[in-house]
Parts: sequence; structure tokens; C-alpha cells
Amino acid sequence: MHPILKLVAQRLALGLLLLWAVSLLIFFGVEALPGDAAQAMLGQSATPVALANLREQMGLNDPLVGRYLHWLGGFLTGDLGKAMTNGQDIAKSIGQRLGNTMFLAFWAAIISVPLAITLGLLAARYNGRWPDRLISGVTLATISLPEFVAGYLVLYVLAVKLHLFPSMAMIFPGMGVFERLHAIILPVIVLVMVVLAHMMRMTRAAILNVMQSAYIETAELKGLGPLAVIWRHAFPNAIAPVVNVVMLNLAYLVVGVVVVEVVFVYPGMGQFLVDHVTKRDLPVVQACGMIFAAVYIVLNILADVISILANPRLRHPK
Amino acid sequence: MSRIPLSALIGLVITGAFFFLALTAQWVAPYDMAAIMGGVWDPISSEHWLGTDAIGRDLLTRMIYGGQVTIFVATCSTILSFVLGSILGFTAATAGGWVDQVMSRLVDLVMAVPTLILALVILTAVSVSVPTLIIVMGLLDSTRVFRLSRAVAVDITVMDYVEAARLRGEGQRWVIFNEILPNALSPLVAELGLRFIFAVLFISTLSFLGLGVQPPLADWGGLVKENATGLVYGIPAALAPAICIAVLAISVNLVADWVLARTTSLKGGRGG
Amino acid sequence: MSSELNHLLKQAVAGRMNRRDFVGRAGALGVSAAVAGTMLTTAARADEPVKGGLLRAGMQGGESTNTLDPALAASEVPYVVSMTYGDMLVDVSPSNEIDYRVAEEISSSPDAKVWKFKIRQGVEFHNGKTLTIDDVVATLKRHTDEKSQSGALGIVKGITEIKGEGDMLTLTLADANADLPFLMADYHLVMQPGGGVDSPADGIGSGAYKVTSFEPGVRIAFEKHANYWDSSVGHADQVEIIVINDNTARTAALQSGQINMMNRVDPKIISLLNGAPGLSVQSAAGRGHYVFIMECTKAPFDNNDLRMAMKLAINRKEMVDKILGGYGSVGNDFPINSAYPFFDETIPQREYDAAAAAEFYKKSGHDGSPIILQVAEGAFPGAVEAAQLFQQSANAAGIPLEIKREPDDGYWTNVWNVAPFCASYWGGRPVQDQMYSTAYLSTADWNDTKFIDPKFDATLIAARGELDPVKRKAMYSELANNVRDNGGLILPMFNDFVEIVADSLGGWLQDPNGELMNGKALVKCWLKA
Amino acid sequence: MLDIRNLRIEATSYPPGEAPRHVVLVDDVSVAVAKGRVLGLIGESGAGKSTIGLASMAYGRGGVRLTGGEVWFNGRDIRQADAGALRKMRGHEVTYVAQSAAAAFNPAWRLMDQVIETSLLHGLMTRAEAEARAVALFRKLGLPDPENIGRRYPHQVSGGQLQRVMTAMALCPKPDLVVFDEPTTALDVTTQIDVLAAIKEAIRDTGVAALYITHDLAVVAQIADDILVLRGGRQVEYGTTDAIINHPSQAYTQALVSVRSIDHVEKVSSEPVLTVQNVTARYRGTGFDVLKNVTVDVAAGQTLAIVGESGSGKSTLARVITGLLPATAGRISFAGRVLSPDLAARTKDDLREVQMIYQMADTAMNPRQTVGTIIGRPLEFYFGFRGAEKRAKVQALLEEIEMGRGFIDRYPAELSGGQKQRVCIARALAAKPKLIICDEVTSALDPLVADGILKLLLELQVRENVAYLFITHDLATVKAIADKIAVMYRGQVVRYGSKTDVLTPPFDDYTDLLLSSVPEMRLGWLEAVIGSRKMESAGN
Repeated sequence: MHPILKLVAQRLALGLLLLWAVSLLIFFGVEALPGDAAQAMLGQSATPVALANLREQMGLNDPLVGRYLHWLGGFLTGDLGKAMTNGQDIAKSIGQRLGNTMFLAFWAAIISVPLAITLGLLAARYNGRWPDRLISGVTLATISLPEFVAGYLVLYVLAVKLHLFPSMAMIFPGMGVFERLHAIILPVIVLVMVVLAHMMRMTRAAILNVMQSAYIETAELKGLGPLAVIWRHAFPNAIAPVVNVVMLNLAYLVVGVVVVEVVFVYPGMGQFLVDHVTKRDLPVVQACGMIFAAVYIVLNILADVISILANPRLRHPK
Repeated sequence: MSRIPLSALIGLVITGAFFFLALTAQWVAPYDMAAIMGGVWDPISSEHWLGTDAIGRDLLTRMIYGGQVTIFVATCSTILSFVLGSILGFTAATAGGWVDQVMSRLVDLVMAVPTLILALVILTAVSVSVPTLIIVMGLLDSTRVFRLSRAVAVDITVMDYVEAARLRGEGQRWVIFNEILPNALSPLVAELGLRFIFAVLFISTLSFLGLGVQPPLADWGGLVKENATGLVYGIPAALAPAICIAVLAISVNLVADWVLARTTSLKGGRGG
Repeated sequence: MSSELNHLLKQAVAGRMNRRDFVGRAGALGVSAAVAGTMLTTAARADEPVKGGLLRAGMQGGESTNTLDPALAASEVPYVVSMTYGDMLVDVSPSNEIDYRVAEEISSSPDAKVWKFKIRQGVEFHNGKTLTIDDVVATLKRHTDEKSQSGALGIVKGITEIKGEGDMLTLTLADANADLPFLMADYHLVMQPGGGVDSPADGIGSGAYKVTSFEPGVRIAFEKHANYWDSSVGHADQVEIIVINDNTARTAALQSGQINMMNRVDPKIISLLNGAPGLSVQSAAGRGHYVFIMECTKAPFDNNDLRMAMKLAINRKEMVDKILGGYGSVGNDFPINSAYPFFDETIPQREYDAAAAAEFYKKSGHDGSPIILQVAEGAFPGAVEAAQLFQQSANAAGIPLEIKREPDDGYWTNVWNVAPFCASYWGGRPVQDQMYSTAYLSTADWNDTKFIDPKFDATLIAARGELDPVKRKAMYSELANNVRDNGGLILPMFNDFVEIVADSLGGWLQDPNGELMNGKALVKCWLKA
Repeated sequence: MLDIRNLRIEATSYPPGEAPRHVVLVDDVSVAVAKGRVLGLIGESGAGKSTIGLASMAYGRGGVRLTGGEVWFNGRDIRQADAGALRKMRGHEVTYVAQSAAAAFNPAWRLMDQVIETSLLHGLMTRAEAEARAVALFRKLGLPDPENIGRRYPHQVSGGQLQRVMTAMALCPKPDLVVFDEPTTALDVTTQIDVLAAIKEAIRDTGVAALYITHDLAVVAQIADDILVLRGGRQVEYGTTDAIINHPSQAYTQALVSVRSIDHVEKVSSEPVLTVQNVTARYRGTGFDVLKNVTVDVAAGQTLAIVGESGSGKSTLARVITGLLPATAGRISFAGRVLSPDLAARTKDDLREVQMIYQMADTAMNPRQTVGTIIGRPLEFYFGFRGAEKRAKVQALLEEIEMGRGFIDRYPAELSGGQKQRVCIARALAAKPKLIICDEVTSALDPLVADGILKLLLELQVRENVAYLFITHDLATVKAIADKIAVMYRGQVVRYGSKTDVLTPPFDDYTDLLLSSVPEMRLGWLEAVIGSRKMESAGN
């Protein structure tokens, strides 16, 4: 069996195991927390009777393990169940939110990844000179700005003052792609600001690291220009670390955007999850958690595979 | 040590200043933190250098105390995460074998669930207080420290001098504390800076989402939240703490970069 | 025209200010009475209803956990949703009269125990089905069923029999209740086909608008119900509720013209908004009130002198200014204000009086150990700050008040109605009887002050059956004084509903019954041409 | 063609955290290379030979600058040329063969693409032509399967072959001058000789001029027409190869020529302190034995030299004896007692009495510890010496290894290669061991320094009566120090006995190959050996 396939298979197996562990973590974790869905829902109008009724109706009185197994069974048969709080079909409601999140993440990534890598290469090319300092400085500033601050600044300047873009990123079914794009411009800008720096700095670091190698000197002694050296000889060997950090940030774009969603009222997974967390809506929290974990795991596997493919030693074993 | 680049120097000075203010807040702050002494968002004036906040408290005072909270929490959680993360990381690296496997997998497990979400889940349930914040943030962040310190340590354990120590019959503790730690220090110190920043940004974000410290206490993130509504009307109150967060982060970054630059020439390097 | 004058004009047109006031204050700005008068009339004339268009409300108070089942509606968005797609038997008009919807006529037996509602003919559900008496009966039955989680359960549980024949609905009560019609206006009691027993959350109602898209916590879209019987409402072709829980984002959305109105304005920014072009702040004195509750049965609050000391030690005016930004009115330690019928204006206002407070405190013989006030942000907006203010004024009177902050989560379960002294919020009820019955009757589930007084209970029950307004007002006055002087309630302030509407919005009216014109804003307002 | 006149090269180094240091690397060096001639640059590390080599391409590593003199190449002073012109020149008129081809090839590219890169870059020929030429060169350089080897990646090719491919890469664009920077140093002797021959032939056939840089006089003697001897950046002697080798005028040159002059008479065998019996070992997870049934013993106070090329398993043997790699079979007894195969199970004395010295002194010492700590630790650990007493003993040891007491507070980074190795020796001695395992301890050092270390080791052996297990690939060293020799090949001992027995014919094939491959310091040696081998292969 080809080592790569073998490795991918291994990682997938490990990933599934991890996923299962995550499900345990979330389920019993949320259970361990004080308060439950019934309480959270009734709030001030929680009379003992109503509480008992609701608990009964939500099946909160059944034994814990039984409920987990029941959930697991459903999950394995592709049934995410219904939300405790409003009985909506989870798969359906999440599906829409996930779509939105992916839409946002996709555009943020499309812009930020190439940009980050180009900037990283440039910074490495002019290492220590003013372009490097400028790029590094700016990215440093963006990385040091909390998301919500960046969000509000962008919102204040571009939406409220200049009326360039809508302040809310409302998107809903039946909206054309261009309407949607117009709607999400601001959050995309903010997300790009957030993830750009990390990827760019890693690219730069990786390139500079490779620049130490003997074969770079060989390339220079072959009479190649600086950019040619970086692009043809350094970058191919810097792919692995870059890919890893890129994947890390892609994962972040999917699972870490709660704040941006709050600021721009974007109907994504984050807000959805937070709502259900506060309402202790276990099945939904569970489902979201699994999706997030899955995204993270898959992206990691992807990163591994790519960096393997980028490395001839592993691609073509002796 | 003799020649520090200007950028790092600036970073050091500013960071130092912030810590000084944090330590001396009680004496430096012009007013009582909770005292309501003006209208809502009074403009900058001689008695209120930064104006007043959303319910008429002196903003400068709030900022100074906010800095205290932010820096205190960030520092403590960072320290916690490092002590925990690095010790475990080194142990995993030196012990190797199944110990390493188990630990690494557990860390993977925790990291597979997005940090913010995890924090939200925990903090919505347990009553939010400074200690809980520190512990939660520290624990969550220690996973990343674990990864780094393990990577660095693995690089070092393959060195001949570690083998020599083993051949001499040295124990685990000596190897960790006398052979590995001194050489892993610099990359860790650099990472310390970055982790600290993440802690600052993280607690700010938590407070922004309403899970920060309790009023009348407020960290910078909380202050931004309290005054954010004004932003849309050009009320700068929210910007001041926001800028503080950014400036602190940047200056620490500058220092970290410098430490990093000094260490890359060193064996072990960043350790990824 | 100066922005201030402009603002005044808006206020006047919107009905927040009568003609005389307007002319007066315009005069203060150097505008002659005549000019001001014409100004107002032109402005008002420009205020005829306009049909068509898309009306949008940006709202706080919606989660992705919401449902369309009116029985379970608890927060603001579901409430407005119900009011927009559903009709009840009646509404309560801004001036506290009965506004007939599905019922077109009401009559009662002299003892106010048997009530007859004449059901309007030709009311059509959104699914094309015509509303029949059976639907009405089924709906009420669903809400009165003991096992239902309906928020209206407490209101309708007094109904012993629900009967329908022809177009006449007959409700029989256990005890007399002169306010029953008002209770029928409760927003949970949305008429649904077959009572919504089979599919409570299908969003089919008989209201002016039908639900076209329901995304909980995000957006709810409606379109005009073509065959709605009442042409005086439902002007816009489409209406939308967009959930924007973040204050800043909500205001920004309004400013950038993406929504026409918003609820829950952060009092802090009102002063800033008054100047803002194209917007006007609307505030309506409501029945909601922020309170601190002492349990009369638990030490040290089982001592009325101490309770009185606490009541005297709070600075109500300061609270209204600091916590509500002035958009509210001071309370008087009983849960009723001018928004209620039969309110007694003559009851003297209780003021902050450190000396008197100290006096009572001494008299109570309290041992001086700290008195703990438990509070959470979630108790009411600004609760913690309010508590801090209370602490300052109380300490000034020598009362050792201390604050213990509780987590929002589980506050209503673990602290409220459990702790001897804590902060709370009451949304108010359409009529005095209901307010008192819910929270001050000895046997009430939510008697959170543990106020137990047989005389009070007797008067309350008697008042229910009393059809003579004069007598009734006297009775309510007695109840008020009783709670005010002997109860465990500290009521510093009634909060207004503070909302902002764009100038593009026509037909806005103040309504004390609830947010966004008692939830009818989308139904009653229109977009100016 | 290449004419260097009073060249002066300086550099500024930025040691972390310290003030920048200004150093003169090369001063007042003049040398010329005519078309088709080969100039050998020889000297120890730090002599500036590589620097000069790169200077002839107007290239400086790090902060290196040409600050004086002229470098005339093809009739123009390249010190004055601009970046563009230099780029045109590099990789076309002058090409470069690096020391470690393994590192000098880009791991991400196929060999062929790298070999022909410059030819295409400078537009010298079409891809087809370039590849054809490359294949021809591969064949000339005696690479296996020349048609297809270009499709391989660097890691798929052995070090010797890579070095040839590198040479092909240098020759492909038909340069006027090739700079060879220690092209064979990283190779095993048996490989080195072939590569050497291949290079020499290629140079002759293509008629390019060459600058051949090495520290091994014997090697350069085989390939160069003229030799420039450098020391500390200044030229010591410059003349024809014959002149330098046979009639060196300068003392330093003489020393170089007569290096390895130690004559060590083997001692009569005494009772063994260490006996290794039928030891077999394999690494975890691998399928084959790296050591097969090895049996040797070391007499007390004497030296057993383990000779073999990389991969012969000689270092593995060391790991097995120390217990780092537990043997799967066989038995190791030491000073009359059986050693447990596993390190963890050994007593403190077992550990103390077997000490180890590594090839790379830099990685063998913790960079964060002072010499005092490094040497002092065993004293403290085994004998519990502390404070002043410990310090005194450390200084005594420093004396013993012929270093000043002053070094006690230095850090490894502040020491020269030789000094580092001495400190390692001291650390081993501190434990008062019966046996010291020396793993290639001299191979990283310059010849003269290495000699010093060897001499020291011999003296110490006499004084301390300690036995050495001396692992090396360098037969000269073996001759200099060993009492007994074990020749290892593919995990097995192929020849074992007293030095004289092992080094006197008749030889087994491998030992013969090994011995005959060691460069000898006489002209024409290379041809002779190659010739004889050809005949042999023709014979049978």
C-alpha cells in the first residue's frame, strides 16, 4: 500500500476516534454544568410544576448514558434529532447556518490566503528593508487589534460615515449571489484583517528559514535573481509550515467567528451555537461541536497530506 | 544584551509603563473606580482627562483599573498555562513512548473544540470571577504551550549532550531542568510574549461577549463593550481602551520578535 | 429649519406633544405661533397612510431557539411576531379601551362571572380557511389545558367553561372578573385553525400579515394577508423583523437606513440621537418596572420598620436619571402607574430621606450586620449599577447594605423568589387586578415578596367583581397603599419603552401596553411616500 | 583567465547579543589560473580557502566583503561588475561544486531540472540539448543508468553519486572555470577515490580550468597542477604540485606533508577489560540486524580500533556497548562482570567506568553550561565532590588536557574545535573510566589538530591506563593509535587481530579495497590505483 494512502487512512481512523472522544467531552461536559434546558427556557416563569412538565417533555429525566447512546445511535444513522428548545429539525436549521458560515469563510479565505502568501514572499525578499518593515508593521497592528474593535472601526467608517456598505450582513434564502457578496463585504474585510497577519508572518518565517539552506546558495551561485531564488527554490521547500498555518486559519474562519457574527448580525454557526449553549440545548450544542471538530480534524488531515505531497522524500520513497 | 534594537526598546518601555500603571493603579488613578461623578459621556475636560463613561464614571480611572484587571488576568493565566504546558510538554518529550502518545492525543482532543466556544460553554455555567477566568484561560492556553515546548524539547533530546547525561545515569528531573530547560528557554520566552497577547485579546473578547469580570470591575474589553454604543456617534470612549489593548499587544509583540530573532541563531530555534 | 425645531415637530406629529406645547416650545425657538401652527398642520397633513412598500423593524430579544408557537412566546421578538401574524379576540388600544378584533361585541352577566363574545364573520386564516367558533374554542382550550406550557395559563386558568354556539362564545369563570376582556388580549391567545392543537408552530393565523419566512434569531418575513377584514391597518405590502441583539449594530442599521424602527434603545445614546438627522426617539411610559424585592417572611425583612427604612433609603430620581437616562418615571413602591385604569394619582410620592430611613432603621433594632442584596445583570438592564446607587444612598443613611453579584445563568431559578433580598423585573399586566393577582395575592405562584395579608386578598377578590368604577378605584387605591406601606416591594422606577423610528415611518403612536406600539407597529405603521 | 591580485576579504559578524566583530578573512593573496589548469587551494578550516573560491565568483557569504585587491576574470575586474553582470557570469562562465551535494541540491526538484537550470536560464541551449549534454556528462562521470538518473530526486541517490551529479551540473553550461569546494570530503574513502577519478577525467576531457579546494593535501596532490597553501587567510606557499609535495620550503607545508607522523608500537595483548561475544542487534521496528554476531575484546589500557565506512555498524556497536541500544543476542562482559544489555539496568559504576567521546564536540556539550560545569558534573555525580574541591579537580583536569585553568569559566561557544574535543576528553576522564569509547573523535578536526588530540589520547592512555574503543573510518588514524584492529563491513567483523596482522597481506577483498583507497601523498597515486583496479577487473 502506498505510504501516503496508508498515512491518510491512519489519520482518518484517528480522526474518527477523536471525533467520538469530542462527542463524549461535549455531552458529559455540558451535562456536568449547572442548570439545564428547562430552567434556561422558562427563566422567570419557572414554577416547579412547569419545570417538571418541561423536563419530562424534554426527556431530561431519562438516565444520562441512555440519552448519550440514543443520541449516538441517531448521529450514526445521520439523524441529528430535534432541538429541545423549539423542536426545529437540527439538520435543517444547522444546514442553513453552516452554509452561511462557509460562504463567509470561503470569501475571506479566497482573499486572505493568496494575499498573505504574496506579502510573506515580498517581506522575505526585502528582509529587513523597508517593504518588510512596512508589511510586518501593518500586519502586526492588525493582529494586535481585537476582532470586535476592528469590526466596529470598519463599521463606523465604511458603513455609518461613508455609507459605502451595509452595516448588517443579513443574508437569507432567495438572495442573489451578488446581493450576498455586497452584504458580507464588511465582515470579510474584518476576517481578512484577522487571519492575514498570522499566515503572512509564518510564510515569511518559513521562507527565511529555508533561505539558510545550502541549496539556496547553490541557486544564487547559478546566477538566479532574488525573486527567482525565493519562488523557485525556497518556496517549494517552505510549503509544509505554510500549509499548516493556512489550515489553522481556515479552521478559525469556520469555527471562530462568533464575534464578527455578533457585530455584523451575520446568521452563522457561532451565534447559533452561543444561543443554544446559553439555553443548554444539548442536541444542538452537540451537533455544532461535532461539526466544528470535524472541520478542524479534516483540515488538519488535509494539511498533513498536502505537506506530504509537497515533500518528495515522502512522495517518492527510495 | 548590549545592543537592543529601537523597536524592541520602544516595546519594552511601553510594556513596562503599562505594567507600572497596573501595579500602582490604586495610587495613580485620579478618582474612585465606581464613583459616578458626571453625565453620560462627558467630553474631555480638565478634571476628566478622557471624559466620562457610559454612566458618568471617570474614564481615565476606569482605564487604569481596567488595565490592572486585564494585565493581571492575562499575566496569571499565561503563567499558569506555561508552568503547566511546558512541564507536561517536556515530560512528554523526554518520556516519549505511550506517555507522549496519550498526552498528545488528549491535547489534540481539547484543541479539536474551538477555544472560544469551550470557554463560552464553561463560563456561561460557572459564575464568572477573576479566578475562574484565569483558570479557564490558563488551562485552555496550556495546550498550545504544551505543543510548542514538546516540539522544542524533542529537538533538544536528540542532542549528544542529552545522551551523554543519560549515559552518565542522570535522572529525568536533571535532564529536564538542567539539560533541556536552559536551551528551550529562549524560544519559550518569545512564545510567552505571544501567548500573553493572546490572553489579553482573549479576555477582551470574553468580556465583549459579556463573560468578563464583574462590574464595577471592568477590563479593557469590558470597557469597550460598555461604551461601544457610543462609537457609532463618534464618542471616542470605546476607542481609548481598544487602543490600549492594541498598543499593549503591539509593544509586547515587538519585544517578542526581538527575543525570537536572538534565539533563532540558537540550537532548538523556534521549535515550530 | 433648526434641527431642534425639526425634532419638536416630529415629536408633535408623532403625538408625543400636544399642539399647545409645540407652539409654546417653538415660540421659545423664536418661531411665531402662527408659523408654528401651519408648520404642524402641513407636517400632519403629510401624514396620511401610504400603501405598499417594505417595512422593517430591527429588534433585540430574539434567539435562534425561538418558535412560532404563540403559546411559548416569551421574549420580545416572538411577541411582536405573534402580534403581526395573529389576531386575538380583542386588543387593548393605546388609550386602554378594548379594540375589537376577532370578537366584535362583548357582554357580561351582572356578577361578571359569565362573559359572551360575538365572533366576527368572514375572518379568514392565512391558509384560506374561514375562522369559525370552533377554532376560537379550540384555541382557548389549548391554552387553558393544565398540561400546556402556554404563557397564558396563569391568565386563563380562572375560566371554568368554554362554550361556543353559532357565533357566540361563552366563557364561565370561577370567580367574578370585570377585566376578562383585557385578559383576552394577551398575546399568547392567537387564534389558530383548530386551535393549533395539531401544528401549533405552523405560523397560520388570522392577522393582517402572513409569515413567509421564519429564521429564528435571524429574520422573520411577512407579506400582506390579502383578505384581511380590516383595511384600516396593514399598509405595507411586506414587513420584516430583523433580529439584531447588539445595540451598536441595531442603531447603526437604523442610521444606514436598513431598518425603519428599532426597539430597546440604550438610554445612554438617546441624548446623542436626538440631534441625529432622519430619526426620532419615541418613548412611551409603560407598565414595566424595575424592583428590589424583600421577602416579608424572612429575617431581617420580617420587620416592617426595616422594610420601611430600606424604602426610604433609595434615591428614585437618581435611578431614573442614571439607569434609565431619564426615560422612565419614579416608582412609589406599588406596582401600578398611570398607564393602568383606576390609578390613584393622589397617593403621595415617597422620596429619598436618609434621616427618616436612619430613624426607621434604628427603630427596627437591626443588629447592624450587613444586609445582602443579590443582583445580576440579567435582573434588569443596569441592575448592577442600580444596586451600586442603592448601596451608596443606603450607606449614607447608615444602613449596612452590601451587594452580591450572581451569574445571569439560573438567576431566575436560584436567586429570584428564593433569596430574601434581590433585584427583579416585572413586565406589568394590562390591568391592576392581573398584576396584583400574579404577584401579591398570598396564594400566587410568583408572590416574590411573600406578602401575606388576608385583608388584601379579600379586597382584591371583591374588586374583581366590582363593576362600579368609582368603588373599584377606591378599592385599588386601598390595595396600593397597603402594598406601599406594608409590602416587601421597593419600586424605584417604571421604565419607558424607548424606541427609535426613522422619519420615513408614518403612523407611529405611543402605546403603554407594550414595545413597538404593543407589537402592532408593523401592522399599523406605513412608509411615507 | 582568473587572476587574483593582493586580494583582501573582510567580514563583519553579528554574534547574538554582542557587539559586531570585524575580521579579516583573507589578506594579500595573489594567484592565477590559466585555461585548462587546475589550482589546488589547501589549508585548514578558517584558512580562507573557500572564501577565496567564492570570491572568484564575486560572492560573499553573510557579511563577507571583498575590500582590497582585484579579481580579474576573462579580462574584466569582477569587483567592479554590477549585480546583473555578475548574475550573467555566475552559473555560466564560473560554476560551483559544493562540499555536501546532499545539502546543495534542492530536495523538492528532480536532478535533471537542477542540472540544466542554468543552461536554460542563461539561454545557452534548448532543453533538449541541455538534457542530452547532461546525460552525456552523467555517463562520463560514471553514473549508473545515465539516461534515467536525472528523473530521480536528490534523496533517492547516494552521496557519491550526488557529488558526481553536482559536478555534471557544474560542467553542463560549458563554463570556463569550475570551483570545487571540498567535493569529496563528505564521502567514504572507497567512494572518494572513484569520484576523484571521475572529476579528474571530466576536467581533462572538457578542458575547463578548476579551482580545487580541500584540506587534504594527499587528495589535491592527485588532481592539481599548482597548489596554493593557505593559513589564517595568508598565503604560505605557492608552486607546482611537484614542488609543494616533494620539496616543501615552508615549515607549515612540511608539517602538512609529514602529517600522521606518529609512530605507535602496539603493546603486547593483555587480559581484556571488555569482551563482546556474538552480539547481534537491530533497531526497533526494523527488519534486519545492524550488527551480526560481532565478537571483539579490548585489552585493559590498550586500544581497539573499529574501522569501517558509514553504515558498517561501527557506531551501532558503540551504542550497544553503552546500552543505548540493547543487544538482541550475545553477551557483553566488562571488568569481569556481565553488563546488562539495557542502560537502565546498569549500576552507577558500570556507567562510570565506560565513558564516551563524540565526533561532534559542539553537540556533545550543553551550550548553556560552562566548561567548569561540564567537567565538574561527573566529579559531583560519581564522587560527590563540591565547591572548591570540585573546582580544583576540574582545573587539574584542564591542565591534564593541556588547557589553561582559565578556561574553567568559558562557554563551549568560545572554544575552538580542538579545545572543545579536549574538554569532552576531560569530561570522560573525570569519571575515572576503565574504557573510553571514542566515536570518530578526530574526523571533524583539521589534520594537525587531530594529531594533537591523538597524541594527547595516547599520553593519557599511558598515564591513566585506560582502554580505548576507537571508532574511525580513517586508516591513517588507525595506524597511529591502534593496538588491535577490527574491520567492519555491513554489520560484521570481516577482519580482526593485532595491528600488524590486520595491516599485512594477504588481505580479504574489502580490507584490500579499503587500504588501497586511502590517498597517499605522491603524484600519480590515483592513476596507479585506478589502473591496477581496471586490470584486476579485466583479469577476472
